[in-house]
Amino acid sequence: MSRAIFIPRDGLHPVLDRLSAEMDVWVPVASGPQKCGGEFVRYVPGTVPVLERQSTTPPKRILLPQVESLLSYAYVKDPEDASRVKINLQAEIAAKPTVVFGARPCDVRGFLLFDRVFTGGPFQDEYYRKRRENTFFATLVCRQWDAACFCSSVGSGPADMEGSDLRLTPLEDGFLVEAINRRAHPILKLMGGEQPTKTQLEAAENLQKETTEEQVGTGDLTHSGDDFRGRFEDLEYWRSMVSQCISCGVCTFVCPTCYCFSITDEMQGLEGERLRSWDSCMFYQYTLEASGHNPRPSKFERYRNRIGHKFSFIPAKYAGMIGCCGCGRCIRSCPVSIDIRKVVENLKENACACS
Amino acid sequence: MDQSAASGALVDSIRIIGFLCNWCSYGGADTAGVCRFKQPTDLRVVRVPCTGRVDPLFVAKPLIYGADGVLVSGCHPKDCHYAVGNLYARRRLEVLKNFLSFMGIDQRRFRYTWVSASEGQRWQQVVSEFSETIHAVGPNPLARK
Amino acid sequence: MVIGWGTGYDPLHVTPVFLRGLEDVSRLIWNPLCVQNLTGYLVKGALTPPLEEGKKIGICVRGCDSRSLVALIQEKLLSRESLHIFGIPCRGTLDVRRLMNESGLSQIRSVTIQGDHLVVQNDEEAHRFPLERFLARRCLRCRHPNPVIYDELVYQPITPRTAPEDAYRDVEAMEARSLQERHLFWSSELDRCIRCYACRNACPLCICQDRCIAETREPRWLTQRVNLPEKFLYHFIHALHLAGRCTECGECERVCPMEIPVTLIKEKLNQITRDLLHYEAGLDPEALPPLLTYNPNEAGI
Amino acid sequence: MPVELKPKKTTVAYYQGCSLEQMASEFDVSTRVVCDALGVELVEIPDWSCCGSTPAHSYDPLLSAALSGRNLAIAEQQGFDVVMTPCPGCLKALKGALKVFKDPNKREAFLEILQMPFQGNIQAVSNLQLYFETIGTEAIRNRVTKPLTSLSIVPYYGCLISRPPDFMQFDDPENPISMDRILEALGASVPEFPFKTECCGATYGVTRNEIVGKLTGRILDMANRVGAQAIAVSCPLCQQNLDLRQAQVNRYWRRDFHMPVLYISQFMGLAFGVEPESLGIDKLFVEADSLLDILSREGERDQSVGGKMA
Amino acid sequence: MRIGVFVCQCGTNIAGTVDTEAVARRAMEYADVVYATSYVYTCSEPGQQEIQRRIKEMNLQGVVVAACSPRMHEPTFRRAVERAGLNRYMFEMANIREHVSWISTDKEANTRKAMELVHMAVAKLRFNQPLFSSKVPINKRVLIIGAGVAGIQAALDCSDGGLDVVLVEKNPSIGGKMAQLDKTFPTIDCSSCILGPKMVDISQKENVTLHACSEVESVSGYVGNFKVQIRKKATYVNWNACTGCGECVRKCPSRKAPDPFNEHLATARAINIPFPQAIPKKAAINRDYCLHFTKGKCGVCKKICPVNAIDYDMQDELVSEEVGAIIVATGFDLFDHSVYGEYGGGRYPDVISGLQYERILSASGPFGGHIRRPSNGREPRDIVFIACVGSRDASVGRPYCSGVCCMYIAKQAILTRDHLPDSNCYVFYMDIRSPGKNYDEFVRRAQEEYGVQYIRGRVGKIYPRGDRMVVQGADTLLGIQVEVEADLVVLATGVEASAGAGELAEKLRISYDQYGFYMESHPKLRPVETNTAGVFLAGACQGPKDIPASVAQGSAAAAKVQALFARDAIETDPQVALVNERTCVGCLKCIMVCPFGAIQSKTLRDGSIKAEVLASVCQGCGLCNATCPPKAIQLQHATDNQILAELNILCA
Repeated sequence: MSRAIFIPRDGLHPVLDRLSAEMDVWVPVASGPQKCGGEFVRYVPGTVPVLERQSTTPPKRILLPQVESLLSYAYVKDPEDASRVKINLQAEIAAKPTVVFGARPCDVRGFLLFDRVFTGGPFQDEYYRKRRENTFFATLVCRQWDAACFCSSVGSGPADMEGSDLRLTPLEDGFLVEAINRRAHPILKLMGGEQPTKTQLEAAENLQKETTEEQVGTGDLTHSGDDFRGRFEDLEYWRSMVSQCISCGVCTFVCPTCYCFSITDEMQGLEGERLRSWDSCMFYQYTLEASGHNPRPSKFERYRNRIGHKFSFIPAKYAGMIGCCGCGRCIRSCPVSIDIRKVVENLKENACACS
Repeated sequence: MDQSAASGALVDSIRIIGFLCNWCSYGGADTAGVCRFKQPTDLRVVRVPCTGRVDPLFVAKPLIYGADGVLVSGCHPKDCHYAVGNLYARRRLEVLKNFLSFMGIDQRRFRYTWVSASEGQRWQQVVSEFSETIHAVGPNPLARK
Repeated sequence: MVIGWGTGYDPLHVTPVFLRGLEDVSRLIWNPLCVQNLTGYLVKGALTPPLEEGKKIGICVRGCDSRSLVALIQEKLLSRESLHIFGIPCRGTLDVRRLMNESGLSQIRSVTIQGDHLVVQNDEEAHRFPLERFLARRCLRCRHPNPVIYDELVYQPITPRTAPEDAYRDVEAMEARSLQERHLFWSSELDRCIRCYACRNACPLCICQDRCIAETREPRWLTQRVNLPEKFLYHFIHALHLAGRCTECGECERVCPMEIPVTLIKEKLNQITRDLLHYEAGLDPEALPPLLTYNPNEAGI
Repeated sequence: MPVELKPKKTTVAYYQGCSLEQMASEFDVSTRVVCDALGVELVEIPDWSCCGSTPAHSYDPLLSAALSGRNLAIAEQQGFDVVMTPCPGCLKALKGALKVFKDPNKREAFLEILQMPFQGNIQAVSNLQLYFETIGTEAIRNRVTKPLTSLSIVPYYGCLISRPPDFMQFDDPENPISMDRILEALGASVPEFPFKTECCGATYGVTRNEIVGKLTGRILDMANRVGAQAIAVSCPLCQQNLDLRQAQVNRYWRRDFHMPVLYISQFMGLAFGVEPESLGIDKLFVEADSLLDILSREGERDQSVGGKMA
Repeated sequence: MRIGVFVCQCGTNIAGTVDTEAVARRAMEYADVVYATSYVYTCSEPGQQEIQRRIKEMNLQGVVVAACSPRMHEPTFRRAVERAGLNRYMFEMANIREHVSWISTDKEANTRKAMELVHMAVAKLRFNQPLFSSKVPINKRVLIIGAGVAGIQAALDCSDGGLDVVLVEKNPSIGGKMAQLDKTFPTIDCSSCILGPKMVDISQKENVTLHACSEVESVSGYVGNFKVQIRKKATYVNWNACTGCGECVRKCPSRKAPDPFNEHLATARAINIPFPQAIPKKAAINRDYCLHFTKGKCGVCKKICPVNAIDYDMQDELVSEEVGAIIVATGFDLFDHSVYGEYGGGRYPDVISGLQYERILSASGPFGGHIRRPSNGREPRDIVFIACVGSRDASVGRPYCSGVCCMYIAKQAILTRDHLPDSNCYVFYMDIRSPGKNYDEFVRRAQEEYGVQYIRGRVGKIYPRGDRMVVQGADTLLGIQVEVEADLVVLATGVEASAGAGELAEKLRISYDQYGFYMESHPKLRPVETNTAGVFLAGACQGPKDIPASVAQGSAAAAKVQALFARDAIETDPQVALVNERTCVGCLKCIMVCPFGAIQSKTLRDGSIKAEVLASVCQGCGLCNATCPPKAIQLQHATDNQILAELNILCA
């Protein structure tokens, strides 16, 4: 059995149709009235994937939905004594086999962190784990990067296939799809497609090689922990870097590596649901304590935390892995164009604080 | 007169919320009851001190979540127990009324009006007309859970 | 301190700058890529350190931004005396996202304005675009290109692009659709909302900020769910809180990462307040927003 | 000698209407002369039509509006933003058309009948309004060469010039003063005249002239009592009742009034030194010879005084 | 929370068309409900006892009664639960009688509706909080603004009741319009003879502080604790020294100063005492006419004053007073008849206002009580009175009836006929409004005994003929036009709100109508209260009034103040707005909309600005709550969460 197939450009639909008949398939599509943005949606026949550019939101929600019900519960009154109640709990974890088709290396890199966070320790997050085990990534060798991209600066690169199951190499007239691990073989089989020609294989190999050598972004941001700690109490530094921050949650919500969530009970009468939903460390409410005290009262403490989390705390905890995949979404979508690279680079003591 | 009996099953699904000010319209509804003026049974009354208390969001929320109609009624302008509460309400609710349909919510589902404590008859008429309107418009497509 | 615009991470992207001394002045730029309304920084406790009593702060404003200032002064959230306003007559700013998307440009070396054209130089070559082609939607309907309040006018005043009667053509186009179509439209648009609150936080008049009822549980207007009704209600809250106050700077729409036309909602409310209450926000510093006042003998209601 | 100021040239559309074509041609003639002297260019509305007068608006107000609307629309097309008419009846019709146009409930029907483009960016004013508000008494005073110093003249405004106040938007409805001030600027003495706006009987002159006889008689009597030598008017119908019917009045009251009734523009013309013939003064029924005599004597005296000085 | 639900059958009033048992059974399924029952007459004594018994037995923390309208029995049940130890606000009512059983006979639909209403009540109750009223001490001093007859009466009544009174009058003397009047209807007694003793009383009361020539500058605080700034205008005479001897007035060389007390029919000296009975009887300088101020020389008064009271350097002085209540008695102004062009527009000296005629009639007036024509000083023979000048006339923006004119022209006509028996008096009137005690009899006497000719019709024009005036009008009873030649025409000029009424209203945070008259709290039941707690109205500032009505209101307002002051503290209704300082963003929109001025701003130690509700002033309308963007201000007992809980039952 072959480890690669070729899908001609106009042959994408039949492949995805076949795939989606058996499992959930997520593809990036263009969205918005101007069709400038993009997001991952569940493929149904007719959906037009847009693989030529990075999506606005990453495929994060496929494995970590913005809101999910962890469990539902109901109080049941004792017929003898209405003041006595017992609680019925119900928890269901649905995890259908899923293919994420057309993600980019940076998108997938986010999940490498998630794997550590949700399934790496002694406590397994069953909700995430079950979905993760059933999900396959067919990842593009990325040829489109812009001024906000910096995957090479975080130790990755546009052809980095870590965490992916299939490699999609865009060629002149179609895609070469290769299984890069064993679990991907059934998926490849399901896709069907054509046998690749030698020319195609060679072209793909050249492209992969060429791409691997590309440097996307300048500098290296992977060893910033000490610099961060040095700047921790330098409030003037944070002011000079992020005074323009408006404390919205865009950067965290579009970030493939941000996983912070909050858990709330939503109850109506005697029934309720326990919800897990994305939260954002950029929000005031995020660290607001019940007493009314807030340890991170201003945007500076909050932004500092964001940087610290990604470039200092996570590498300290997960053996040097940093909490940033270099996708550049936080830069691109920031309403005031804050550049996270600059904030990290300038942590170095000699860098001009006020630029 | 009793429409709920006449129009059968559909009635069950129609739910109208009424915000009534304590001083005039709640009294007017009481007067209508004391006079045994028959009215449709779709209305559920929320008593508020003044129509000025009715944030337009109190109207918007039920309509978004699937209520079929919202009725706000207070003291006649210049007769407000709090002097001017209903004059503020009039502006805010009129703006809301003109806004709803832009967002795709049928503005006939919302009405605001003035009924004094003595106007039992008028209350009966307001409720009957509004109920009739809502039945004609039909259940809110933003179906409730 | 003076708040203005400076170059961001690439020549196409502008970022607000806070000038703290004379040496910072060289960072200041003005061109059609200066897209942010800076007036929000003056309120919502966003200034750090907060402005000292009796001290002035300088701010650069375009026509639309100046209306935000007027609205904030009306509501006594800002005092005119504390401001030194640099007014900039503005021919419109660009929709950078659309520019990048439609031009397919990525590695940009420099951007220059040559007359009515934008010249973008990337690695390979220079691309020339008529500015008109990429004007932001908010600018296409601009009626107040000249600041309505200022201490210094930086350039010569210019003629408005849009006649007042043409102000709400986008609203009118929407209203030409059927009720059901409008509902489908908003359902599909708002469904993309990720509740990142960028629209709210970028709005200079959304003064609740961290205390927004979209987030608080006391009182509890919204849940953590992200279903459609919740998204509708959130946008109703945003819009209704701005009714009669919104100055149509269009920031909410510009900053939305999901490209939801949220300003359109506020435009409708402004059209209503104009027609019903004969009020246009952000023009007269002495006026009171119409929903914070009343008229016993209301005409037209 | 005051330096003669050349007022800025003002150009307005001119609507004389039918009265000024025939019965009141002297009003037309004198108005044109005076406006010319004051530097106002009157441009007659090309192809103007009748305003419909009383019959039109009593038959159908919309018809009346459309008839005048046509004249306004033509003037607007010509690029004017002001139409001046000396006839209060015509003015009422023109203003009525604008009122209908501005009424959102009637506009559509109005434009449907009109079948012409019309923006409503034009206003209608009377000759008095033009003199008093646009030109101003100061400019008029500066133009006077033969002041009416020895004349005592009362102004008679009639009912329409300032009323209804909301509609006409000019002068005080009960005690108008525009003509008073103009006459004063011409040098005349203007006694307090309580019957400035009393009814002259209007068109009853045709059907029941005893009413006009009675009412107009009171006006003439009061003018007499306050020592007026002449009456100034600015309405063809007022002029007709006071002048043409003075003989009827005399019969009714068994009196012998001989009170010249001149248009304000005729007085202005005289004071500006225009020959009486060019002002149509010879058209009056109650001859103004006595007035002209006084004026010419005055002029001679002035000259002789001037001679001495020289 | 442990909630008990009591569904009332109200005999068959409810049970006839609602299955109350089923409603009670269903209520058991609602969250927190631990007890539910149906009872025949819940409001009866045994019914209330049943509730109390269950509260104790079941340890209930909240009670819902589904019965009649809360407007009927909410107070009853609140007392009942309170007796059982619950806070009275831990109680909710569902109206299943007036809003359910009485308006439909469809038992199934009614029962379903009643269930939902009970569910809503339970859902709301789960968010209820115990509320407690608070007490605010009262400063038992009263400020009275305006010392006309209404203000004087209020001041005397308060003073007699032992209260400290601060009386502020903008003119140099108290007495108001009544002091200008000659006689009063319908008794024809002398105005100054009956008012004079009261004015003297004021000057002699030890607990009355009088500030004449003074105006209220600003008002802050709230019921029980107002702080008032009073501007004492400079009179350039030290009133502590001035004895009112009048020597300076007699010697003052400037004689052309206006004389408002005589309605400008005469002139006064630049230093003047307005009238002989003035209280305080002190001189004051009009600096626009004083030669010392205009020309820089003179100083006669300073030289002549035996007590050396003249002080040309005097400045306005601001005085602070603290009071617990305020009575506004600022009176009225006379309509300015010059807007009537047809009556000469003020150009004819012999066409005068009613108050001018009053001064002509008065013995202390410009003609020493002899009736003369202002134009030539001769005695008039034919006098015409015209009613409703500036009253009942929408064309001058005065559609209301001034109430007093019919009576005062009848009085003036009678007095005229008394003074000048040979004179002819004519009255043009629209209708005769004479509803007071002995009023209509009085008008009839004018017509029948005094031969005053009443002509029913409007006057269209007044014009001079020779040196007399011709009054041209209609006699609508005869259907003819009439002309009367007159020597003097008296216009029954109407009453309008005093100039500056709106400005004062804004300082006091009370409302006024479109004509500037102050709004009473309720047109029938609260005629002297305003919507601002602790501020009361007396006299014509609230609307046109004659003397007895003004005096009655003065006493009524005084009684209201005494009732308020009878307690040592004010107990506040706890159903008021409350600010959550944690979420308040200090935008202060609540202050902009509060109709009662019940919200003020305060600055916390960290410099942040927050709104603060004055619980004793708040009336609980909830407008601030609806306005507050972050909903930091919540109306207690009708909070957002409580209302949302009710809505969630219906549509979540």
